[in-house]
Amino acid sequence: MSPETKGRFAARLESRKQLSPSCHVLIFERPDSFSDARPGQFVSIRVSETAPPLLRRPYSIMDLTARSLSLLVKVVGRGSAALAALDKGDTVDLIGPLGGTEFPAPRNGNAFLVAGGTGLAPLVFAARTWRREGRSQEMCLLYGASTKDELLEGLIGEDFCECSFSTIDGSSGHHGDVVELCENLMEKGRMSGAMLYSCGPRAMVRALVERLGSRFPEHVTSLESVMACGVGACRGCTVPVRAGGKIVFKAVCSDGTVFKANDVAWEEWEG
Amino acid sequence: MSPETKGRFAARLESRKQLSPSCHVLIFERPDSFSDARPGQFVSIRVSETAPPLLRRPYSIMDLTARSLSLLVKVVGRGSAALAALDKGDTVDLIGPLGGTEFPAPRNGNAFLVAGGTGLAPLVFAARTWRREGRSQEMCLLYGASTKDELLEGLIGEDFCECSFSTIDGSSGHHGDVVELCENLMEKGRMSGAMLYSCGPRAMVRALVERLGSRFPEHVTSLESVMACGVGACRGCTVPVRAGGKIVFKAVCSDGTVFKANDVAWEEWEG
Amino acid sequence: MTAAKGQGFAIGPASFRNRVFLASGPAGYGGEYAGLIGLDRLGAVVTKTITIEPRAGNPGRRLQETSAGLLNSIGLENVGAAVFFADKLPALIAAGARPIVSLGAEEWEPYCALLDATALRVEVDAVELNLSCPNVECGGMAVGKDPALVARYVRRAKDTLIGKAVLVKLTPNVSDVASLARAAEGAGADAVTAINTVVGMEFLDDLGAPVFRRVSAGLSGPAILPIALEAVWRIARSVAIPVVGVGGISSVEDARKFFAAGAAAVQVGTAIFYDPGLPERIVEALEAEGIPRTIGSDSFCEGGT
Amino acid sequence: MTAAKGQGFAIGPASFRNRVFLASGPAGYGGEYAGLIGLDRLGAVVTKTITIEPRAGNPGRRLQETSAGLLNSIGLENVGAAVFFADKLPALIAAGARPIVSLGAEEWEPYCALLDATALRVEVDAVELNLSCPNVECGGMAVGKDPALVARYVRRAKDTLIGKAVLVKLTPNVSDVASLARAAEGAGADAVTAINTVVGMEFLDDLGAPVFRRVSAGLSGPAILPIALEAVWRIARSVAIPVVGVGGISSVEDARKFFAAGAAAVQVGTAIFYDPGLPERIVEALEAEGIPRTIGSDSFCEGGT
Ligand SMILES: Cc1cc2nc3c(=O)[nH]c(=O)nc-3n(C[C@H](O)[C@H](O)[C@H](O)COP(=O)(O)OP(=O)(O)OC[C@H]3O[C@@H](n4cnc5c(N)ncnc54)[C@H](O)[C@@H]3O)c2cc1C
Ligand SMILES: Cc1cc2nc3c(=O)[nH]c(=O)nc-3n(C[C@H](O)[C@H](O)[C@H](O)COP(=O)(O)OP(=O)(O)OC[C@H]3O[C@@H](n4cnc5c(N)ncnc54)[C@H](O)[C@@H]3O)c2cc1C
Ligand SMILES: Cc1cc2nc3c(=O)[nH]c(=O)nc-3n(C[C@H](O)[C@H](O)[C@H](O)COP(=O)(O)O)c2cc1C
Ligand SMILES: Cc1cc2nc3c(=O)[nH]c(=O)nc-3n(C[C@H](O)[C@H](O)[C@H](O)COP(=O)(O)O)c2cc1C
Ligand code: FES
Ligand code: FES
Repeated sequence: MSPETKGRFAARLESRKQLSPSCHVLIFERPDSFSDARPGQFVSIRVSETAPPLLRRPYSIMDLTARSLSLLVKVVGRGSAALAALDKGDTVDLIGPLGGTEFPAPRNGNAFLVAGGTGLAPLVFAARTWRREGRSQEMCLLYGASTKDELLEGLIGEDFCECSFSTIDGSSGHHGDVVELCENLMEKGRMSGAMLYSCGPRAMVRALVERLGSRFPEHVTSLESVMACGVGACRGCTVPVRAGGKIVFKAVCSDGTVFKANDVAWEEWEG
Repeated sequence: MSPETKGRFAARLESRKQLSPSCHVLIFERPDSFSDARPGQFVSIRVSETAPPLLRRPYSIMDLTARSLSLLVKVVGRGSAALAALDKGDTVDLIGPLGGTEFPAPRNGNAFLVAGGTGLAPLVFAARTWRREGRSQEMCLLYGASTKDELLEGLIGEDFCECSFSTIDGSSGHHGDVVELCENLMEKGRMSGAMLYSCGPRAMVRALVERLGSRFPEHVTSLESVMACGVGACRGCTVPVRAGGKIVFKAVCSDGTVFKANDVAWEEWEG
Repeated sequence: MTAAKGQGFAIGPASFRNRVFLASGPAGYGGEYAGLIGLDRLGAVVTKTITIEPRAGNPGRRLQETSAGLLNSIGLENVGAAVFFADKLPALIAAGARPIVSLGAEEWEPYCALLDATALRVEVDAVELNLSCPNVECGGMAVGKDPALVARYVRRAKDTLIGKAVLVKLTPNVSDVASLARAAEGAGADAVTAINTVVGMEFLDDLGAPVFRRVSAGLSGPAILPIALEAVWRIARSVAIPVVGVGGISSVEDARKFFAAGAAAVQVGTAIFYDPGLPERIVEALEAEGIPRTIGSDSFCEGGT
Repeated sequence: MTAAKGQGFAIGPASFRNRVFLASGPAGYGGEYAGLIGLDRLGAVVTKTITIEPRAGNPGRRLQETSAGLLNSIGLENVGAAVFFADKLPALIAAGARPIVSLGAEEWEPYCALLDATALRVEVDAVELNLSCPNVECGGMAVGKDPALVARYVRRAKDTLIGKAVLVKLTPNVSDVASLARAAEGAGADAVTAINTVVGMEFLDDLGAPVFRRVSAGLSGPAILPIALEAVWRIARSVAIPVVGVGGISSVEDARKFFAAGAAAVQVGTAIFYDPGLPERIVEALEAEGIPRTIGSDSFCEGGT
């Protein structure tokens, strides 16, 4: 991936659909000359030129086709609320594709994709990309949400050979978190030799590493961090990563978003 | 007028009508317990709770009936643009009525009301109020705008016995400014003994005073100034006024908005 | 957050029903906001700074909005001590408010005269010394930037105003606001208030001239909240007397931050212009949910001066 | 406004094609913004401050938005002089940019080593001394607050960097920024840059702790524009060397204000995060409409210090 492919565009909203109390799918017309993107890459959006927030907001690419760019937006504050209030035909100032690493395609064995909440977005893109590339590996989704209403089943489609769900309140699927779901599948021997891909709340990914890490040497995860530039310039979005016995700070936006989950110095990572 | 009558309300927009390229009439439902108001009083509106501008925006009361409160809003910046984008049913946070002085009703003789641009608003309220009170004096309106499109003839109705217009570009009425219109009428002896009421751009009112002042000892004007509190507390909106040989600062919001035009120290007034 | 054990508290000899005050200036002498702010619900109303003689204030434009802020150049316009004590203060007390009288530090002589006049007022049991107004020629911020002058002005106030609480309001426009707080404490101040406005300027739209005749003006509002918070944090870790936090508070959440930073009370200024209900909402929130505890600084590797 | 007689100008021995620079920090070493900012259109790119050795930067969270502002606590993370000169600077020059190299003032020894390393670089003809970073333990702002230290650091730079322009970046977190500018000028600085970030802090949403491990951080963005403008106005009337204005520029209009205040050039920082096209738009506007003239201060009754 060459970072020079990023550009700044006025992206026009083609449709917006509310999928759950908090989540919306926004489908933009793919801007002319918007580069091809890889799973784990993202865009950053200037939500308003006249109202707060000041900074752009980063969103994972959930799909990119010849004609459209899809994002999954959960309303958590001012920026996301404004995005979820866009109407068809509105344009936003969007920079992308951003991100210097991608989810590597599964090699041998199957792929287990573990998603928490909106962490689903880049994993959907991964599964679709690999399917479009004609890869034969089986892709199994393990996907957790807080409650049934927030399980975005409509997004999952045909891309996965198998899906398991969990909800914290037990209203659908496994009653508990998605890490337990993984543990259960593993007990059944279902995951041996598989590659693990994850994206979700920091606590989820950390628990995956701490509870299952040793059994999944090949665990890659797409991280989030508060960002300003999104291009690796400002060094604001760093994550501590272990490298050669010491801890170095990597930029989530340009050294990531995809990292080897077992390399992240989770206990050192605040903020 | 007792200042304790002011209150803070969530005022609901009943209708909005664009009258000219820049001007809109906003009619709000009169909030319960919104006090009666006098001509020259105003309201101050918090345009948005989430977006700039920070400060409230002051608007003259153009009419107040048992059921409705009308304002005239010219779009000149962010605040007024947001007001002009309100939809029927939207509510705004509105404080009023504000202002410690009013246009005194005409005593003897007739009343000449000189309006420039949106300065029309408080003069419309004055004429309507006096007509409703059954006053018999004739009220003549002299009203200037930049161009025909910005002459808000629709607002004038039956309240005035006579109206003369001027436009800077000559597209309607007298070709020139409204001060010349006054001078012309005066030449004809039409204005002797009359009271003069004015509201408009500072340069207009100043020119009225400097060119006609001596012949109009009874000239009262409603002034504008940048405001913060609107209630006389912050001393931010002051105008220099001559009193007893020296200059004192009066608060437009609470010592006005209506002042004796000949008392204002125009040459000292910046900002 | 700790549960509210009652909201009352004391600063030196003066007690307050709660920890939410109106800041000096925006609310004038208080009465102007009657009907919009329930003055009797607040811990205190710090009145507009007065001087011994009336002051006309600054000529020219006095207000300018900025991004999330407000510049003002009022120039301490006030009615003077005599009219204040005769008219304004009684009206404020009659409205049920609990006043803290803000006294302006001008040159030494008029300042002393103002202290002497205030000493006689039995109805005044708390004053705030404004050593930090950026909008006047003499005294004001010039006093507030010099620890030795701060100490001298505070000591004179304490010596004169026997039995009254003396709060000292500090300017943020200095290299080390904590050293000024320590100077005030050392001279006997009962509390410090931080911060006054931050010096700034703006131009007219046509760039033909600065907005303000005095060029510089004082910046307030949400823009300065992080600056105020940092000053309060720093001061609260440098002195033992209470710190009253002010600067940019625009929501209940903002007020809580100042308590977390170490403030004993908060003041609301600019926000009353757009949200006069805010001070009462803060009172209610603190009553309902208690005063947020101050964050310990042990675990943070703070920078040097 | 005066008509543009060509946009080029000089600071000491260094010349620039126009008066619009990228500020040090937000744009990193420049290359990261390739494709989003036309670096070859700008007067200069001030590179991220470097130190002689690489620095890892601060642990914990590094960014927090505030009302119309941004707090950062990057802590001068940088690749160190060797990698900078070997990799980053050549790439920036290859991209057509005109660099000004920002040098960090740490303790005296590493600072001197950095100057000595820089002196050897023929491709560097302009440096900006960052005497004002609030986010590091030693050096940084502590140096920038003391006129004597400023003079010492600047003199060493001028003595070492023969034939190179030396800009000195000042902190606003002082009582009198003009006195620091005079100290820099007296020590031979070719220009001063004002301002670096304003010290501030914020709390996490749950108020459980400050956002930043070092507690204090640096405030930038539109919130600080009035503060920066005032500093530039004051400095421009205190020194004869050019002043480079920076702080909160978020529109072409904002940039014009700095010229009106007396700046010879402007820098854009935080705004590139949300509007990377802004620096070029300012260039175009100045080309089309000229550089706004500086407002004379004769007619204004400015406050004393
Ligand atoms: C690389 C990347 C990809 C992302 N992809 C998606 C996505 O596909 N779908 C999606 O809904 N969200 C995604 N996010 C998170 C999204 O950027 C934040 O939810 C958004 O920035 C919040 O903005 P706001 O103004 O609504 O919230 P704010 O008002 O800024 O904050 C509200 C709350 O959200 C928290 N928050 C703010 N920024 C972030 C962040 N970056 N990560 C986590 N929490 C944050 C704040 O701490 C606060 O508690 C992604 C973030 C990154 C860095
Ligand atoms: C007592 C009073 C009564 C008013 N009545 C009316 C009215 O009935 N109808 C109406 O359209 N307007 C009226 N105004 C003016 C109105 O308040 C301003 O137009 C409005 O505040 C501009 O806000 P903005 O955010 O749109 O403009 P901004 O973005 O704040 O400013 C845009 C431009 O308008 C100028 N401006 C800002 N405030 C004022 C002001 N108070 N007076 C004049 N120019 C200003 C600015 O200098 C700037 O050039 C009144 C003002 C006062 C003080
Ligand atoms: C219009 C205005 C007038 C002010 N007048 C005074 C004053 O007379 N005395 C004083 O100590 N502070 C004065 N201040 C400063 C405020 O008390 C407060 O310290 C500052 O505005 C920061 O708080 P805020 O952001 O909540 O307004 C004034 C502020 C404003 C906006
Ligand atoms: C993320 C970030 C990093 C910065 N890093 C540096 C730096 O390395 N050296 C420096 O001199 N200034 C640094 N600054 C300060 C800017 O150069 C500038 O002085 C300040 O941000 C004010 O300008 P602005 O409001 O346009 O951003 C940094 C600012 C930000 C926001
Ligand atoms: S957001 Fe600037 S380096 Fe990642
Ligand atoms: S606006 Fe505050 S006194 Fe008039």
